[in-house]
Amino acid sequence: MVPLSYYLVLSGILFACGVTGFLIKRNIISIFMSIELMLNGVNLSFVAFAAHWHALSGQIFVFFVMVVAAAEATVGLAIIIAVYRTRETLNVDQVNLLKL
Amino acid sequence: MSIGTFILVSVIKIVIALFVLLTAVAYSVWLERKVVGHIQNRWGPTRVGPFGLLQPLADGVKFLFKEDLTPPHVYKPLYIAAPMIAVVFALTSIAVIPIGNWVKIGGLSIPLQITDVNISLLIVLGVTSLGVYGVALSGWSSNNKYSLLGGLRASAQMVSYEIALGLSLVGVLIMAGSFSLRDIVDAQGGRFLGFIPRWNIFQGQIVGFLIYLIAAYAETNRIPFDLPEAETELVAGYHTEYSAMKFAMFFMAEYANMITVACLATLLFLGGWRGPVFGPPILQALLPVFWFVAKVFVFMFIYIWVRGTLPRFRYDQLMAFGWKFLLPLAIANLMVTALIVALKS
Amino acid sequence: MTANLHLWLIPLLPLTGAAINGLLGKKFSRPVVVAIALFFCGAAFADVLWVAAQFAALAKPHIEVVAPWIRAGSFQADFGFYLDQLSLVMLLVVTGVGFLIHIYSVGYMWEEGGFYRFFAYLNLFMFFMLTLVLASNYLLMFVGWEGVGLASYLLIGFWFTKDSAAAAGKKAFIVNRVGDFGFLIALFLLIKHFDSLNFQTLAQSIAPLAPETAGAGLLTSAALLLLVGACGKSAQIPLYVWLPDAMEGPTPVSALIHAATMVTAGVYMVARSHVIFERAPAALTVVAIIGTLTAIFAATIGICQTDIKKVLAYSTISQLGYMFLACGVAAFSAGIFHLMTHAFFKGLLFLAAGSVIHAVGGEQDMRKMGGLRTKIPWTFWTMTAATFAIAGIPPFAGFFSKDEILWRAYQASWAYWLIGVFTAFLTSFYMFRLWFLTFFGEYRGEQTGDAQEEPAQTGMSAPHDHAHGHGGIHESPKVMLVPLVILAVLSIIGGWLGVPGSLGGKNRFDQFLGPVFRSSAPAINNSHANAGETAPPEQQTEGREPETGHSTELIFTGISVTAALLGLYLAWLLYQSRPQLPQQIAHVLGGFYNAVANKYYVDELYSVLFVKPLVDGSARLLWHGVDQNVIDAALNDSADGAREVSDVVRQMQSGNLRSYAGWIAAGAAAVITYMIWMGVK
Amino acid sequence: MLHLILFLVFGAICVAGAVNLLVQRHPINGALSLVVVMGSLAAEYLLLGAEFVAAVQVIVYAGAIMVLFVFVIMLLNAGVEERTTGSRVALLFGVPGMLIGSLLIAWVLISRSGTEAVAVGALPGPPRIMGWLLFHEFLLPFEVTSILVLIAIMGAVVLAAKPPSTAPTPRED
Repeated sequence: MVPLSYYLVLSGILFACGVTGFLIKRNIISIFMSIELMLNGVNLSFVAFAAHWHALSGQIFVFFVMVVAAAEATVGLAIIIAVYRTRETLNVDQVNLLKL
Repeated sequence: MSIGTFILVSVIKIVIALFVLLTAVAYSVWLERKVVGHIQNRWGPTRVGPFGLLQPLADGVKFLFKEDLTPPHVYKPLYIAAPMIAVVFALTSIAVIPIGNWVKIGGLSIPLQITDVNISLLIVLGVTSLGVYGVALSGWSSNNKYSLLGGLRASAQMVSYEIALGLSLVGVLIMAGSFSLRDIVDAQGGRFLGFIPRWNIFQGQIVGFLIYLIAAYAETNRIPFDLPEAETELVAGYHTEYSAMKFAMFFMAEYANMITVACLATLLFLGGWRGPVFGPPILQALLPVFWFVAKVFVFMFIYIWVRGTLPRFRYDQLMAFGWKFLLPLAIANLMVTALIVALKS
Repeated sequence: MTANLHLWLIPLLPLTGAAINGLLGKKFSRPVVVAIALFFCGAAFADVLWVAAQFAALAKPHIEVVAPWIRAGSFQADFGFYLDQLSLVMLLVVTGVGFLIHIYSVGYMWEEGGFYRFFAYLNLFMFFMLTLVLASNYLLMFVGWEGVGLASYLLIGFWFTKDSAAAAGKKAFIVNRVGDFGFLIALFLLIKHFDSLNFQTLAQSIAPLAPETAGAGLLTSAALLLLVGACGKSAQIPLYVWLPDAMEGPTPVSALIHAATMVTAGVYMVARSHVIFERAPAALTVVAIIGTLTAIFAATIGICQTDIKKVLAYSTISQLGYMFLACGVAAFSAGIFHLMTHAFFKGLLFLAAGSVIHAVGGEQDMRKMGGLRTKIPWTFWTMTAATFAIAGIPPFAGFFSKDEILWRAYQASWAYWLIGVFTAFLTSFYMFRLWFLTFFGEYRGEQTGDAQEEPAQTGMSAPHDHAHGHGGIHESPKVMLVPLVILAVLSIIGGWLGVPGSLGGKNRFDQFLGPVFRSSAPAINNSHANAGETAPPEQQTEGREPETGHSTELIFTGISVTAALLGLYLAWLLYQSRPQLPQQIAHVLGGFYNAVANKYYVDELYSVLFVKPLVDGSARLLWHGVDQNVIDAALNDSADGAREVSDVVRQMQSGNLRSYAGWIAAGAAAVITYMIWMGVK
Repeated sequence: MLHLILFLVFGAICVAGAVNLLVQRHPINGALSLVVVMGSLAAEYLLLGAEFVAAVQVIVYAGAIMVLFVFVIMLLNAGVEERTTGSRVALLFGVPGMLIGSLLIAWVLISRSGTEAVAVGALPGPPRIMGWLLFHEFLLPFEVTSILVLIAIMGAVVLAAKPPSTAPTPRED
């Protein structure tokens, strides 16, 4: 028997790792993957709560998260390809023209 | 049954399954060479053993003792991991495939299936979809433009055709109302008009069946969809740089995947192990397995037959076919099936 | 109230015409424009006639609410239309005269630039005027009120490239605003105290009130404020100054707006508010005084004017003064009667004047005319009819209405009567002066009327409207003459509607309008207010008239006629038989003459009293002081501040994705801390 | 007990994969470690009795999305990322903020939440019920997401399509 809080802590750790990745990674693709990591962490807490409260809706939401993640991945990767085609770099520190 | 016996039985089953599967793989290679040979008016392997029956054994030995050379400038960890990934996932998916009914051995009844989970179909799909990593990574890691192209093609093509594949299965799922392969097979029991068995293929899923077949060929990178390893364009595609046992692993993975797909097709569309059962109990226990194996064999034969006769697609043709024809067709099939089922109930 | 007359159709028709012409007219050829304008205006006229045919069968007043407009709490003002005898008369006058003048304009404006614009404005004016007349509450009336103001502004400034025209338009607009200010405050008063602007509800809530004989109360103040508005619109002292300048507009406009219809809106409004005025004797007195003063004041100015249109303008003002006088002595029906006849003959006068100007090629100075009698007979005869009508010589229309007013005025106070009669004398004098100067004697102008011309071509790119056939003086085209003739007939027979009892008539007009005014008249010694409705009109009339019998009335009639004839004779004497006399008289009178000739320097006075202080004040205090140093300064400083702040803040927008992520993370941490802290507390 | 052990094992794998994603400098390793994370997460879902979710997790995430990532990495031939110092903010504010936030949350979780346990397979989410929920209670979100996916597809096609001016597409054969 595992306390609910364990799952939550685990998901929290995953989410924190995602945030950290977003912060310290330079490669756009890596950053993107960090986002996916965060989503996964959230999903875990969703499922954990669903099991805890005996409510299936939590799992449903996981599906929605996945669908959104898929859409995001497609568009995002397409954008990355476009960026690479024009700037010929994947380093976010060098893709910083969008400013005042 | 107690946990101990459960583990024991499971281990026994796993060992048997692995042995059978690997043998099947080996002999499907032999079969392929023979059949293609005859299609091309050759004899195929004849030297080793009667009809070259021992050929696979010899090949295995050869692979084992060949020098396993690793080219320079490859990305080693993945280069080594890739074939393992491929073969492992290829072999894993067999775990949930039932090849027959429950059998009673000394009091406890055992399903002819390593484990029966109620989402077995999904597990098969998931595992096979993971198989692509082997191909892609090998192509990328071996630092070779042909391999890279092969890997790219493989991943793109597999992801694309997986959709059509999955959609073609949904029709069957709707009719069976379950993800469990065993339930699906049970749902195909009985026959109508007295003689036609209630297999899904005869229940209007013929379109789905064809879609599944085509998509499956693409999933397993077989002719006419073997772009990833197109000899004439990319020397040997993703496994150009591989040799010896690693190469053998890819080989095994490919054929294992073929077998898995064939099993799946059998279970989903051809009523699995269903068939005329008669005779003494022992025969009654074994006949279903026989039917199952027979059907799978038919599929393997078709595989080889197609390979021997069809030319290869062009890459853009492949993609266009998958996205613009197969996918809409699958969706239409799904809609029609859903409509019919809804109207029936 | 059962019958539905679709009154909303009446104003809507001209609006449609205005919309079509105004939006698409540029593309249309002139005949098309004319067709559209005339059709919609005529349709409105026809509709009004139809309504008039139905009228007898109606319960009065007939009210139709088309749509809710403003409903705030218990207050509500709807798009409602109010039809009773009064508004019916107004409808007939407006649409009828309006239609005729539309026809006339076709000939008059044919050569003008912005042809379609002119007719669009004209239709627009019709729309607003009809709204004003038909409105069932003061608010909707006010909409029409402002609308006609707008239309007149547009039409006065029709030749907007000419400075004087533009200035005149602005002047009219601004002076009217002064009046509207009073009007608005009156409306607010009414809303505050009676919580309604509907004529009916107001009448019901006011009728029981006793007249404010002692001291000025709510009703008096409301009435006075309404009067201010009326003065503005109807060009009464002290707000009359805009009307003479308004003659800068095309002559048909002067005829329609500044003689026949719009300027009478004030009279209509006072009559419409009679319930209030009747209960505010003080206000009534003020009305009467203002009317009288205006009448004589304008008349004196009119004597010395040389511009034919200016003369007519001032005579308009003085006639309006008559109408106010009538209202002031609570003889509303008489006022409306004079309004109608005046609409006929004054409209006719202007149109004829326009025809004259047309004939002599844009000349407006009477001293350069003369002897046109033979050259333009049609115009001459119609003009003659109008002149006799306005001079109040029986049996022309003006006689009856003016006589009615004078008689009622006498009943109120002999002073009114005296001034009225004198004004009548002046009126006939300056009108016949105009008549003689224009049509008799020798032609004193050059053959080619290029001296100082109708503003048409000056500034306007269009060819001069009278450029054709300048070889000599010529009669106007048929399309201009037909309205003249019709109006002439009307101004001859128009008065017979109201032949007073003394002349053996029974004053049908008064009876017709009777129910409107009598129903709510406060009965003597505070008996219950609306006894009038039950009693038959004649008896009511008797009841209201003092015992002075027909004989006295006849005498007074005789006097006023004599005055008119005297004016005729004097005019003949001065401008026909002994033309050199006027100069001598002018010499004798000297300064007074100059004062009169220069309109008593009223414009100058106003400009010194109001305009200059306003301009200087607004320039110094408001513009430089408030606007530049407060408002602009505040805006600029805040803008500068924003720029400086953003200069600092925008450093955050480094364009670096990870920096943004960093900010987000920090912010999230802050939020989490806050939430947990709150949770812990 | 078994449940706890399994949880810890897969949790450890999860965290290891996540951390690996952070330390690895080559995107493809990151991708693979992410796949590992997802696989072990699927195991966690199984422990929580959400078999269907687990399966979908494997198929969609590991099997499709991550393949897409790997594909892009291979396509762009992304190399080892260089450690440029583009943003001080991220290090000065972001990381501390992240740490503070996560620590606070962890503290709250540990301190506040009672020890009520989650049973293994406590809530079997049979696909049948999930489907029912999807098509009844969550019909609108479901349809909306479907539209979202459609839009995403079109957007991806538009974005990734080579502008004809820059480079003429070479013939495949």
